[in-house]
Amino acid sequence: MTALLETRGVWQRFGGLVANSDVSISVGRGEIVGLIGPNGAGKSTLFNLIAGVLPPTQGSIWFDGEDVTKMPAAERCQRGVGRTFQVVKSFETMSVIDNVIVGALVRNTVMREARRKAHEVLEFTGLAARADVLASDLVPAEKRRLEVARALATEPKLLLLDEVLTGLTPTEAQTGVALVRKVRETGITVLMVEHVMEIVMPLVDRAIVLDLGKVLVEGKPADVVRDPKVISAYLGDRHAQSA
Amino acid sequence: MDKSFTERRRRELLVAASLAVAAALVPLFVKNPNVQNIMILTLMFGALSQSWNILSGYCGQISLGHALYFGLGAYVTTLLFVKFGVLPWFGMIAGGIFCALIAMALGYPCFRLGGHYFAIATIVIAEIGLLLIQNWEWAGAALGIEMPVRGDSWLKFQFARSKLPYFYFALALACVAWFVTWWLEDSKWGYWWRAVKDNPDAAQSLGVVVFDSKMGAAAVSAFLVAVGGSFYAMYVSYIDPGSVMGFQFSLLMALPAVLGGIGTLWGPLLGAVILIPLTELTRSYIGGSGRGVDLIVYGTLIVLIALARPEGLIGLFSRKGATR
Amino acid sequence: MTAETIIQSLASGLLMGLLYGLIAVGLALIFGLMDVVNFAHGEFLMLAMYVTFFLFTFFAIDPLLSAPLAAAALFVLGAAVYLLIVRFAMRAKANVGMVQIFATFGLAIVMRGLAQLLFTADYRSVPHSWLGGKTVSVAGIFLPQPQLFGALVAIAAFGGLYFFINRTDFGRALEATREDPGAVALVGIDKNRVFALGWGIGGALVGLAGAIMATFFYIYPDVGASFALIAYVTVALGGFGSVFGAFAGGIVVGLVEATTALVLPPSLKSVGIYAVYLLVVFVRPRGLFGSM
Amino acid sequence: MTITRRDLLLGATATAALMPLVARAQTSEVVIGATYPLSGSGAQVGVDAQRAFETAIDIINNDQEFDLPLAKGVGLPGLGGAKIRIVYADTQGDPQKGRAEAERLITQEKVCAILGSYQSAVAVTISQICERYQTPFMSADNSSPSLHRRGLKYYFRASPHDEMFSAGMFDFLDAMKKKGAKANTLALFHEDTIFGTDSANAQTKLANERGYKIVADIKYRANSPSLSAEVQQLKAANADVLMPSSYTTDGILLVKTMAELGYKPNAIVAQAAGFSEKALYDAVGDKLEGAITRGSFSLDLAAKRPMVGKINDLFKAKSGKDLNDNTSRQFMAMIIMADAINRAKSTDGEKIRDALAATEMSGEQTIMPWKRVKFDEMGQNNDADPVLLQYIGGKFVTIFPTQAAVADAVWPMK
Repeated sequence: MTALLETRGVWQRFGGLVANSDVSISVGRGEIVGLIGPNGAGKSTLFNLIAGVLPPTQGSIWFDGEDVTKMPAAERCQRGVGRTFQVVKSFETMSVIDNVIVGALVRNTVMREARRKAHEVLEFTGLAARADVLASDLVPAEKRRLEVARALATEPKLLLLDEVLTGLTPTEAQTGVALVRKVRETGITVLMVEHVMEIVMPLVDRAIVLDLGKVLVEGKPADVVRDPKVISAYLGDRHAQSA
Repeated sequence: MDKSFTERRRRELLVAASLAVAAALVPLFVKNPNVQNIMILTLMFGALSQSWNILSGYCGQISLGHALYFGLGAYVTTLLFVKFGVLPWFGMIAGGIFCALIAMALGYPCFRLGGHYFAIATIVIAEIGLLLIQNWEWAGAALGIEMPVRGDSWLKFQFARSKLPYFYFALALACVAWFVTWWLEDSKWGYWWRAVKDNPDAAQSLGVVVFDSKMGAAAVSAFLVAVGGSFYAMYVSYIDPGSVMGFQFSLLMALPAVLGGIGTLWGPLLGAVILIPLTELTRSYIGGSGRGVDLIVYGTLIVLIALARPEGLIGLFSRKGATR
Repeated sequence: MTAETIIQSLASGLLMGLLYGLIAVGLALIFGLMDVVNFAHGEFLMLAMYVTFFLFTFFAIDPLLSAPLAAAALFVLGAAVYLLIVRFAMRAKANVGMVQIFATFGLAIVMRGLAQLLFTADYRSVPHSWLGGKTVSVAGIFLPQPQLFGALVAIAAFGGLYFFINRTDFGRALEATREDPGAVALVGIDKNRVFALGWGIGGALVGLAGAIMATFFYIYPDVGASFALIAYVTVALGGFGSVFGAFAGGIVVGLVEATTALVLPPSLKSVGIYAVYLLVVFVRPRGLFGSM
Repeated sequence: MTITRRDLLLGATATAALMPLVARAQTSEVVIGATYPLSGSGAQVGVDAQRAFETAIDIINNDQEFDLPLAKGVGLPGLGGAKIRIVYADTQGDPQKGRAEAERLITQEKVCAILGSYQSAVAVTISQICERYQTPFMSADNSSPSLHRRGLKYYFRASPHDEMFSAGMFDFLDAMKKKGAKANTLALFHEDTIFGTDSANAQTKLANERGYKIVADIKYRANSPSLSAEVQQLKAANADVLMPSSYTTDGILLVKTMAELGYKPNAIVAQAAGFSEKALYDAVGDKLEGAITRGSFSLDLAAKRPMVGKINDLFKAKSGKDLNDNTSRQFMAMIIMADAINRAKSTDGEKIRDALAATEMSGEQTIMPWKRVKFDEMGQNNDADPVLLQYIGGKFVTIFPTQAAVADAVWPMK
């Protein structure tokens, strides 16, 4: 069986800056994969390339056996790629349920169906009680969950989570972790980007560490954490931050 | 499964129907042509603003050049009638379709522009249209075109004194514009538009084709505005470039929606009901002095409403309405 | 079409363009500062022209001398408009842009009405002034002194503005507030004071423009309308928020206006301006120098 | 449909049957409407028009020693001394608003006739409404020739239209040429409005007919921020005669720009409008010494007809200005309308219309240099001759036609 997602020799340059160089990763069906790395490692760029925000300078991206390198984001969503945003991008003037309906409309053309689907997802993500609240009135943790709910409503095969657990209180993070597990149980493949290793390691089946735009290490979380290259990358990073 | 939602939708429809029936009965009691004229203009601008609201309120693409579609609608209908004898009823549809196509053709390059750049682009495109017609001899240029008025006729939609046919047409137009908005509000398009307005990036990630959304909104909006322009041409039975395509029309279309509540179902009508009689009455009863007092009163009220109810007057009625 | 005609067109266009830049730069400054388009900008210009006219008529002060007074008057007006109107229009939760457009649009109508009430609808003009009607002739090319002087003031104003924004404490406060109004509050800068100052300076600049305009243009309550759209296009062409862009935009508008009239009927010359604006933004969606 | 008919019937009955009774029995007041731009860019003309109408009403309503219809005695004798009251409406120069205001004046203010309207586009819709309500409309100062050619029964215009004006201008040019003046090439400079287009069309036609060469035909956008490109083209063409059709604003800018670009035309023969406004000469009079404009009115008439001077004084007391091209025509429109109402002995629209159609007023009974006032079947007075005035030493001097002239034309201008 082929991988659900594959990047083949992907490069991304912004002017003289190389954000990704020759990145080849793959995510199998049903996996939870963590994409980690220090600040500026090129995680977000790679994430955006996969989501279809912009095409890579070089290389190709394959999803579900199809070359999607040049496919715009909206079409990838229709193919089954769902995503969240690092900086939450709710539809602020719309209610929670309406936010989710936008996502549900990808697979449901009849409004009543879309609405039912949206309610299901809200139930699933624990936001049902907040259905009629304006998105702008949600607390940050709820907004994160709304992002996940919206993406789930598109019934994705692959869910891309961009630092959904960062910046949450420990309790909120716990709820978040539980939600991601629940998502995987429904058979959805998850690729999550996190900056802080401690949060994701217990959750993921496999971790890919990026540093300076390249894949540094790839493997089981337990192995990755112990890898000296990873430790030095992260320590260096912390060093740089404190300076 | 979502009872409160279905109920609200039904209630909205019910309220609208009752209002329409009530409005339809008004001319039975109000015979004064001046008041009838104000009611016609109110309904017309309500309908226009409702149509403007689809592109600018729901989809968030602020257009200050909708006078282009208004004027083109008026011109297509009038020219077809005067030059080729095409009845205004067909001319109206032709004008609508023509403007929907123009809106999409213009949208193709313009929808890449953001915020104020887009708004200014709409203004200058409308101005270009105005200048071209102003210099186009065949279309009457600056002299304009007068509809030959030859007695009452439903076929030609001409009535010498009676304002009732115009009133009911304007009412129908307002109802159609409202109903289209209502219907689209709970459709894929309605959700797409609001998503595009709030956050195009997020919308895209959820499968919304942002460009198509804007094109759809532009086409619907332009079509309805053009029909409004056709109506205006028949009602006034004389058009010239400045009086149907001037910048003031673009503002007059936006103003009711902004004052009533932009991007809301009821805002444009509410705004028109307040604004148009205000405009007409200040001009009629204070403007005769020739000292600009009418402008002062009118302008002050706009400023006060904008400051006191920045989210629109609809906020006075319901919290929900203000935010939908 | 002779070479002389072309050179004269370009020269006239350049001078007029710098003046457009001066008229528009206040608009650009205010927009850059707080994302607000002032729809009463043309009426600010109208008022500045009236101030100049009345100072000339009643006190025989030449527009050249009254220009600072007009600037001062408009500074006060600009700051007052911010403090009394725009500040409140900014409180809107949604569609702030539209709300302030219409608040300032309402203001524009009020100002026109007030002008008609107080100054009557009569057409006025400053018949004699040090600059008015005089012209410098170089090798058969005529450079009218009012526009020539306007161009110099425009260049000086641009230089001054550049210095003010980049070299003074208040300018830096302005810039900081523009970048992050929330953060400056933390370091003790009063956002409202900075914004009011920005509006004041924007007003003062259009005040200068008005004083110069008064030497060669007619004055009546609706005169601002002739310049408002040109000013908006100028600012957008240069790139919203870019002070330099407003000047570049002004020059482009002036030159395009002058050259379009060489090839198209003059009644269509603004079509040239509009077409160039569209071309520019289709290629560069943020105008020539817009960065945001 | 039935409602429509009933409305029409009701309207007709009300006006045709009831009104005259009411009028004869107890009208102490005759209401006339005036539709003008009272705000916006044409406001100045509208405000001046108010003063002109008030002057006329003063003369009609009070006992005055002028040889004008209705000057002597109080009010309208034909209606038992009823006085005239005028109601103003602001059109803001917009056809739709003009239409709405005309309808309001007729139905609500019960005016029996309407005068208007400065902008010809607004006159189109006002006259339409007047036709529908069988209420006479008189163009006091609209000069578009198309207005009276629409087959309207209730439309009247006592003053000349652009074709008559332009013919007068070309008669003058012909006469000048005969005297050996250099006037072979013309430069037309006109705004892109109805007024400018009509004027230019008439001038182009006449120029072709009478063998003049148009070396520049410049149509410009009204109220442009700059006219330098236009003036350059005029300068390059360097015609013998510059013929501007511009309102005050553009007129001022035109003259200033000409001076700035070093263009001194050989002669200016203007289609009035801005070139008959005091404001223009206040602004740029020093550069217009010797400029010629056509006009409907000339204060020089005061020498032959002393009442012209006295009426001018009355008007000046109200407005602080001398009567000009517009205000004199507005004044006359009121007098002619009042005269017709008086002869109709009724405020019924149809009767007034018939009385208007039967108007026969000699030129001496007006303040204008006209032969007489008599309307043709389209409602146009063809015996209103324009005059040509030259601006000399700070005032206008009549130079053409010969019978009205008080001086010879100075040609070329200084």
